[in-house]
Amino acid sequence: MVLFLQQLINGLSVGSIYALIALGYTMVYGIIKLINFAHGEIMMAGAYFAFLIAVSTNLPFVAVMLISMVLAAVLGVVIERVAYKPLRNAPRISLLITAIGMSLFLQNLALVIFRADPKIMPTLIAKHPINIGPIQVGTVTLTTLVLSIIFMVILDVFVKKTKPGKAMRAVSEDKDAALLMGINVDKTISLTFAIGSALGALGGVLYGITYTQVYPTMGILPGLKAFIAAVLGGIGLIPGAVLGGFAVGMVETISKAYLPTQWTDAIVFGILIVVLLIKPTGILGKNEKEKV
Amino acid sequence: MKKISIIMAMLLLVMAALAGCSGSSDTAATTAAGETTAAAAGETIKLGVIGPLTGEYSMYGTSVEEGAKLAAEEINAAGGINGSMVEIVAYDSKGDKTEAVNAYNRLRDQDGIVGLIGGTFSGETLSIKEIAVGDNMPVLTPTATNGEVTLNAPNVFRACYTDPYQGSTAAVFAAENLGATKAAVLYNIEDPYSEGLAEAFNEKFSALGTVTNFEGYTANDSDFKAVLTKIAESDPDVIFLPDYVAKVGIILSQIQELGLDVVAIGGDGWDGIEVDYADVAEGDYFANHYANTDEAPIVQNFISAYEAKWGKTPSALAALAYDSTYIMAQAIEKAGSTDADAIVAQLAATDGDYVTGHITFDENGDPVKSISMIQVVGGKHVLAAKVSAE
Amino acid sequence: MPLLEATNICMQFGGLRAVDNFNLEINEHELVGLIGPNGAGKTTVFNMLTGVYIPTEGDIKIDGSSVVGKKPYEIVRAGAARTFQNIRLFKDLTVLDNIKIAFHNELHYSTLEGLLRLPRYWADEKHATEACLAFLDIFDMADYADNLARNLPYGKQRKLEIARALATKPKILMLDEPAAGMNPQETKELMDTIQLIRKKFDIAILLIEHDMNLVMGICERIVVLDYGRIIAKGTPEETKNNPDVIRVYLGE
Amino acid sequence: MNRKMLKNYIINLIVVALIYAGIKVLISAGVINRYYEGIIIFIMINIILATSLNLATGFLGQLTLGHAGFMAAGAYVSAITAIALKNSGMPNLLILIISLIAAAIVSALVGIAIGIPALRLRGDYLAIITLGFGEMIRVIINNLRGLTGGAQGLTGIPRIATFDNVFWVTALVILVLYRLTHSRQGRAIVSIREDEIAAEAVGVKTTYFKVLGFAIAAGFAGVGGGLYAHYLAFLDPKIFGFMRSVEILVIVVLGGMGSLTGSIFAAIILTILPEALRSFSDYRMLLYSFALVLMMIFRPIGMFGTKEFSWQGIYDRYKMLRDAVKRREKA
Repeated sequence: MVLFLQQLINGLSVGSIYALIALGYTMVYGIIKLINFAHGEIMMAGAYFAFLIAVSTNLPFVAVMLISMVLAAVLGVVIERVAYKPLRNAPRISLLITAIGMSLFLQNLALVIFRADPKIMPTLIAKHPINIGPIQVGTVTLTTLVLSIIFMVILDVFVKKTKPGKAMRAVSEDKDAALLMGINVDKTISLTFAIGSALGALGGVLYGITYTQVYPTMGILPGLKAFIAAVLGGIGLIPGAVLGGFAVGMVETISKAYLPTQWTDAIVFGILIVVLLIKPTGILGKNEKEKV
Repeated sequence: MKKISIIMAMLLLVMAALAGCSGSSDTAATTAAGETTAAAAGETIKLGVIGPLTGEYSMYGTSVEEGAKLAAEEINAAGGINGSMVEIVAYDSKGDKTEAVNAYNRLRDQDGIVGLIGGTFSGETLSIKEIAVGDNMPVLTPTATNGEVTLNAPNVFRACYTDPYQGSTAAVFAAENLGATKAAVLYNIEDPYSEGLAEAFNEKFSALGTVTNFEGYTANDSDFKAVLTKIAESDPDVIFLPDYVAKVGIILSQIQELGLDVVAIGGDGWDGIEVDYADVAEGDYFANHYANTDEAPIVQNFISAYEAKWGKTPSALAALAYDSTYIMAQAIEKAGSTDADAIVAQLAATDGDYVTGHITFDENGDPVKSISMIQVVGGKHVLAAKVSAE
Repeated sequence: MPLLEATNICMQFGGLRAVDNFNLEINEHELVGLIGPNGAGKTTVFNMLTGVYIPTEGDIKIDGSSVVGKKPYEIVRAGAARTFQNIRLFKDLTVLDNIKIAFHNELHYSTLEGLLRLPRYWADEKHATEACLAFLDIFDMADYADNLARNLPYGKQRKLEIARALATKPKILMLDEPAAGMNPQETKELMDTIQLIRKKFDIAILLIEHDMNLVMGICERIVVLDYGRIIAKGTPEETKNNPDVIRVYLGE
Repeated sequence: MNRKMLKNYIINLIVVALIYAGIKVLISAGVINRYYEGIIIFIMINIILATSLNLATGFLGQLTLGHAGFMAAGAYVSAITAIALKNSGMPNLLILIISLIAAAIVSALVGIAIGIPALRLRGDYLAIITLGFGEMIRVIINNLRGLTGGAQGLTGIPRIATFDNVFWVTALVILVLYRLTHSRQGRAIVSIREDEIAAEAVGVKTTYFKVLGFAIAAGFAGVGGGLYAHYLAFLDPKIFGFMRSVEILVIVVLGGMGSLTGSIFAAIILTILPEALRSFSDYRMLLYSFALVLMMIFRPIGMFGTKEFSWQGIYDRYKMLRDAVKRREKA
C-alpha cells in the first residue's frame, strides 16, 4: 500500500508536467484547429532560457521561472505570426506540415547553438526528501505539483472571468462570429499562443530541474505524451488537458511499476488508439459532426 | 510585402544560428578532410576515420577523430611510416548507417585509404563490415564493442574489449571485489551497447548471486522514479547501469532523490561522469579502458599531448583511437607495403604496450586485455582493480 | 409503391429535436419541393435521406428496401443522388474527371486489370470517356471538359455538381438549395436545367428551397417544414393558401 | 490506346532504357565508382519511399508520419526471409524477388491493420496515430529479440541488392503507381483528397479506397525497406526513426504532393545535396526544416504541384513557344 501510494505520487508529478504542456496544445487546437507540433520545442526553449538565466545570474528560482515563461511566450507569438498566420486559410495539411517544419527548425537551431550534449541545469530548488507519513516526496516533485496546480487555477479563472479569456472562448467557438462581435481575432490568437507557450515553458523548466538536464531533443517525448494527454482528455478543452495529463502520467507510472518498463510507451499509445476508436472526441469531448 | 518580411525574419533566425555556432564550434570546418599532414613527402598513406562528427552523438566521433589525428601527427613528426606521411581522412556518419556506408565508399574510392580506423559505433561498423570484408580492407575499429563486429571477418579487428566481456567482468567485480549478493540491472533496450552489457552481466551474476530486477527502458525515457521505487523494494546491494553518461546522470540523480542506498556500477559509457555528476556518482564504480590517473609514462604522455593539442582532457574513446592509429601504422610499417593481405597479417601479429594496456589479438581479432575498474572519488578516477572475467 | 418513403423519421441532437416525425413519399417522376424558413430542419432531413445522419427513429425506404444505417455511397447505389448547399466539387480536377468519378460504378475493371492495362481497362475507359462527354454535352458543358472545376463560373459549377449527381444514374435526385447565392440570370438558367433534367431523364426530384416563389412555379407537390415538423402538405396552390404557412412566412 | 498516350509510353520507355544503359556504361568505364553507385542506389530507394508516401499523402490526402515504420516492417521481413533462403541454393535474384514480395505483403497488411481504425478519424489524428505507430514498431522490433536481433541489430543478411535489380524494381514501382493513379481506382483516391464528403455522395466507397491507397503505399514502403536491407546487409531499429519519416515527407512536399515525377526529382536532389554538402551537415536538418516552412508559406504545392513531368508536355510547350514566335514574326 505504501509502495502504491509512493508510485501514485510519482505519477502525479510526471502527470502535472504533462498537463502543463498539454494545456498549450489544447488551447491552440481549440482556437485555430492546429496540432502545434512545435509546442514541445517551446517547452525545450523554456528550459534553455531558464538554464541560461540561471548560469549567468543569481536570480532566485521564481524569477528564473517567470522570465523564462515570458521569453517563451514571446517566442510562441513570433512563431504564430511568422509561420502560422500566413496559412490561416490554407488547407489543414499545409498548416500541419508547417508546424512539423517549425518543430524541426527549433530543434536543430538549438542543436547548432547549444550542441548536442546535455547541459546540466543548476540546482534551483534544494533537493531533499520530505516525509509525509510513510511516504517520501522529493522537494522538486512537490514544487512541480504545487506550481502546476496554481497555474491551472489561474488559467481557469482567467478564461472564465476575464474579458480576454472570454474572447478566447468566443474565437474558438466561432471565429467569424467573434469577428462580427468586435473581437480582435488576431490579437486573441496571439494571446492564446502566448499563454500556451508560457505554460509549456513552465513545464520545460520543471522538467529540466526534475531530470537535471537540458538538451535540444528534450521536447520530443514529453511533447508527444502531452499531446496524447490533450487528445485523451478531449482536445480543445482545458479541463480535458489537465485530466488527460494526469491520466497519462498515472498510466505511465503504474505500468512502469507493475509491468516490464520497456512497454510503457506502447501501452500509452495503445490506450490513445482505443480511446480514439471508442470516443474520437476524447474523454470529456462532445460529439460533433462536420457540417454538410 | 508581408511575405517578404516573413522571409527576412526567418533568414535572420538562420543567420543568428549560423553566427551563434561559428563561435562555439570549429569541428564543422575540419570535417571535410584531415589536415594533419605536416609535409607531404612523396606518397601519403591515408587512413580513414568514420564517426558521428555532428548531431546528437558528435562528442563520440569527435573524440575518435582527435585521438587518431594526434597519433598521426606524432607518427609524422617521427618520420612517418617508412618515410611516407600519414593522413587521417575523417568523414561524418551522423550516427546514421546510410551515411556511414556512403562515407566508407567515398573513403575507399575517392580518397584511396589503406586502412580504416572505425566506425565509432557498433551499428555503423556493422553496416560497413560486409562491404569491407568484400573489399578486404584492413579495419581496426577503436570503439565498436558489439560481439558481431569481428565475427567471420578476418580483416576486421578492434582495440576495445567486447560488450559481453565487459558485462561479465563487471559482474565478477561486483560479486568478488564488492562482495555483492543481490544485484539489479537497469538498461536501455534501444541501445545495443547497453543491452549487450546488461545481458552478459545478468548471465554472469546469476551464477554468482541473485539478480533481483532486470528492467529495460527506452532511449527517450527520463523518468525512472517508478522503476527505481520498484527496485528499492527488493533492496539490492548493487545496481548495474550500462548506459552513457547523459542517461546515467539522470538515473543517479533520481537514485539520490529517492534516497536509495545502493552502489552503482557501470561500463565504459560512464567515461567522463566526474565532469557533471561527481556528487551523485561519488563512490560508484565503472569499467574503463584506462585510468587517467595511471602513472605509466605512456598514459601521462598521451594525456599531456592531447591536452596540448585539443585543449581538453581525453576520453577513453580518444585513447582507443590513438592506440588504434599506432597499431595500424606499425602494421603498415612492418608489412613494408600497402598490400591489404600483408597489413592484415601484421595486424593479427600485434603485440605491444599501449595507452589502453598491453594488446594482442585473438583469432577473431578481439584484443586480449584486462579491464580497469575505476571508482569515482572526490570527482577523480581512482583505479580500484584490474579484473578479467576468466 | 413509392420510390422514396420516409416514415416517422426523427433526429435528436442532444436535447434538441431537430426533426420530429417527418413523413414523405415521392413517386416516380415526381418533383417535390421541401420548403421552410432557415433552421426549419430541411438540410437535416436531407442528410438523413442521404445517409450522412442516421435517424434516431423511423424508417427510410428506397424502392421498397430500407436504407437506414447505410453509408452514403450505398444509398447512392440504391438510387438516390444529391448536391450540396455549398457546392462541393473536386475543385482541382477537370470537369471530365468530376463526371468520371461519379461514373465510377459503371466501370468494372479490377485494380489488377487496371495495373496491367488489360483490354477491359481500355474498353471501360473508352466507354467512360465517351459516355461522360456525351453526358456533358446534354448540359452544354462538353467544351469545358478539360477545364479545372475551380475555374468555372459559379452557375456552371452548380450545373456541374448537378450533372455529376446525375452521372451516378439515380432514380431520385435531391437538390439542396440549388439557387442559393445565385443572381436572377443564374437562377433562370438553373430552372432551365431542372426542366431539361425532367425532359431528358426519367427521374424524380426532391428540391429544398427556402424561397417559396421559386418552388411554386415548378413543383407538383410541396411539403412545408417548421421547427422540425411538417406544417403543411399539398399542391403549390393549397400550400400557398394554408394559414400556417402564411403565418410562418409572413409572420403574425 | 490513343496515339498520344502510345507516344508517351514509348518515349518514357526509351528514356528509362537510356538512363539504365547510360549508367551501366559509366559504371563499366569506371566513371561511376562504387561510391557514386552507392549513392545512386540510395536515390532509387528514396524514390520508392517518396513516391509511395506520395500516394498516401499527395493523392489520398492523408498525412502520414510513420512511413519509416512501414519501411522497417518490410526491411525486417525481407531480411529474415532472405536469411532463411540463403542456403537453399536458389539464385540470388529469386531470393530477392521472394523476399521483396513477402516484404510488400506484410507491410501492406500492417498498413491495413493500422489504416482501418486510423482512417476512420480526421486527418490530424491519422498523423499522430501513424507517428505513434512508427515509434511503436521500433519498440516491438527491440523486444522481438529472437527474430530481429533487437537493439543489437540483424546481421548476416545476404547482400543481393545491386544497381541492376534496384533500378528495375524502382522502375516497376513507378510504373505501378503511375498506372494506379491513372485508373478508376486512382480517380476515386484523388476524389477523397479533393472532398471526402462529395466523394461519398457520388458513390465512392471512401473507406475501401482509403485503406487500399494506404495499404499500397505501405506495401511499397516495405519494398523500399527490403532493398535497403539487402544493400546494407545490416539492420537495426534506430535506422527507422521519426527523422527518416520526416526526410521522406520533405521529399514529397518539395516535389509536390500529387506528383510522382516531382517526388522523383526531389528524391534525386535531396539525396545528392547532403552528400555534396558534407561539411555543412550540422546545418542540413536546419535547412531542411527551414525549407519546409518556406515551401508551405510561399509554394505549398511544391515544385510540380499535382502536375506530372512529361516529354510530350515539354515538346508541347516548345511548340507553343515556336508558334508564338512565328506568329510574331509574321505580324
